[in-house]
Amino acid sequence: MIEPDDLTRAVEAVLFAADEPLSIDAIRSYVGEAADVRGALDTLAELYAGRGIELVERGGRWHFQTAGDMAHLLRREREEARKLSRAAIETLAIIAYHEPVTRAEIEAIRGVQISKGTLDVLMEAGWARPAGRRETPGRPLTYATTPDFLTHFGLASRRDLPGIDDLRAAGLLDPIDLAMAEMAIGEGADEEMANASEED
Amino acid sequence: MIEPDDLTRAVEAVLFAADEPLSIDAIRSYVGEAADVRGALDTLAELYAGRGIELVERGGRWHFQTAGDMAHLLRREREEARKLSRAAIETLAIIAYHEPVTRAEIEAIRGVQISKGTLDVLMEAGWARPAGRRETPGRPLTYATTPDFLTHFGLASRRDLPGIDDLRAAGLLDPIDLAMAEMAIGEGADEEMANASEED
Amino acid sequence: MTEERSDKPVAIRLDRAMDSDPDTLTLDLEGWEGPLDLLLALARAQKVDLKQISILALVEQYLVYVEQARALKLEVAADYLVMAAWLAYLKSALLLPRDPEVEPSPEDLALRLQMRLERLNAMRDAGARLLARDRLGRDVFRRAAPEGLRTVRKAQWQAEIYDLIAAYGQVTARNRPVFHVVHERAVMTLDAALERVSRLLGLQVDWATIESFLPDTLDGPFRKSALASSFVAALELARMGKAELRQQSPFAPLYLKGVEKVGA
Repeated sequence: MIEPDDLTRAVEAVLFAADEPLSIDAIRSYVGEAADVRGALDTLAELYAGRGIELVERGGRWHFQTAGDMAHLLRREREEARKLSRAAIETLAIIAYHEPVTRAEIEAIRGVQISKGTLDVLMEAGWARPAGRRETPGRPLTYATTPDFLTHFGLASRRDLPGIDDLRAAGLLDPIDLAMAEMAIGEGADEEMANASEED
Repeated sequence: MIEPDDLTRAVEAVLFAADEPLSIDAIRSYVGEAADVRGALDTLAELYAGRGIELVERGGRWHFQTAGDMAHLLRREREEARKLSRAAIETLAIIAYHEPVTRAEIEAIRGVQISKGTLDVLMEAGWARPAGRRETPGRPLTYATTPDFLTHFGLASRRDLPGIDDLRAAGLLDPIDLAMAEMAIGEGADEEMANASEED
Repeated sequence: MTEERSDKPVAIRLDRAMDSDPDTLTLDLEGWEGPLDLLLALARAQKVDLKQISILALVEQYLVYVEQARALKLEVAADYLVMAAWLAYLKSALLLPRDPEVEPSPEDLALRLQMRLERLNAMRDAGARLLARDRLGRDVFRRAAPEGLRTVRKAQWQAEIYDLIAAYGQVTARNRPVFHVVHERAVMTLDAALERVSRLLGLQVDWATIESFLPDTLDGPFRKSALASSFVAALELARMGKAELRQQSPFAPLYLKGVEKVGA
């Protein structure tokens, strides 16, 4: 068995942490100009042969990648984790704090209209659900949170949500947040159009 | 030499390709529900021991990272993440060692009020979170650390917190008697007066 | 490590303060995070294990410190003075013959004070040790460009509890002043209108305007609600064959008449 010496370890760490393939010169800039990087790369290639990770060279630059025959494990589905849009997270927060709540009430509290897609996303995520009709004119549908909502957010019950006083104490009602929120609302308009698409 | 079998290779590839730490259950969802993932992880940990890359467990989630002694080669000077204020550091330590802990208890230990924003900073960093309410009068909200806290500070679990056993043995982590704290220190003084400024 | 406060003996700070220009005083109570912080710095200056500190000496140092700050006409926040008063009391209680009536005993109080200092000290050290660890993204690194995994579920929506409560905080902060609740309004429900119109139709032989079916009221919003509900009720009755409707032209008065039931 090959015993990785310190240089090999250093090259291994540098390649692992790099955000792009590195040339031998680039590797030297980390591990020392005089280093036998080529020798270390050979040692590493041998160490990783037949493993789940392999060391590969492309056009004089080196990087690690997952072994080709493992690819089927890694892309079983095309979907990616998606972040909730600002509109969706605000809507979810309002539902959680005010449930059962109608769409008109959500809009009154947010001060901005919500698109149909926003509620759809929350229901698709399994965090919101229709919760019967309000017995008022028009009998509007109300919304509430689900048990999955509590599970996802690590809450034993809705009573565990911080109250207004807690929010204030944590600095979440500060004017600075307000200014940021205002900015975000400007962006929010487009976002609504895009039907609560993920942003990052 | 340990000959990595196919499962070990698969677990290695999945962890290597993942962009966040994975629990054993999460790994199973890629390599097969019946797999002995724990055994494969043990094999891998052994394979990587002493190498430039290590397999580590943080709060039940696993990931690869560069070895600690490579820090001098890799440390990125560019943006040293926003520095934490002293208040934030102490608050984080108190939450970690005493969790779940209320704001009043944090203040009792520090002897000053927590300024707005201190908890906010810790929650925004993803290191602290609300952890339900204490079933005492007023039902105060408690705070605890997150899995990301363990990941960031390189702790396998809270038991690995530096010196926690000694502190516990010395009684320094006993529940805080708020009434007693107030009697010993003149906290009754007007809140505005006690604007013991926490600098940021 | 962040702004680690100097642990140099406080006496030096004081001396420097005494013989320097009053404008550049280093004796600065604002530099402390409250009385407990100052006490801890004084205690650490004793250079012994906190378990062995002399509480009496500590009290004395604190009182001198605060006294000098006042002599230099520095503004001393109230909580420092409250602490000073409490420590002065503790000192005298420790020195005078013990009064067995007084609970808790001064020794107990001294012990509790020492315990509080130990607690704070422990957490301060713990924070420093945490920050000195190999931290991810600073000392140790994950792979910078992972291929990424595809989740098995189709769209796994992500959100953190912090995002949720922060969003609510922002919504609340944004709209709180202008958030008003609509009070309950007087409305005539469709059921009520249906019942009323069909009852009145039975008493009416001739064509009559829909307005004549409305209740006598000066309440404008209620009248509007009654008109809307009665109109819908009229349509419903017409659909059931119990009423006829007639209107000469758009926006002209709408007339209603009951249909005589055959064989009734």
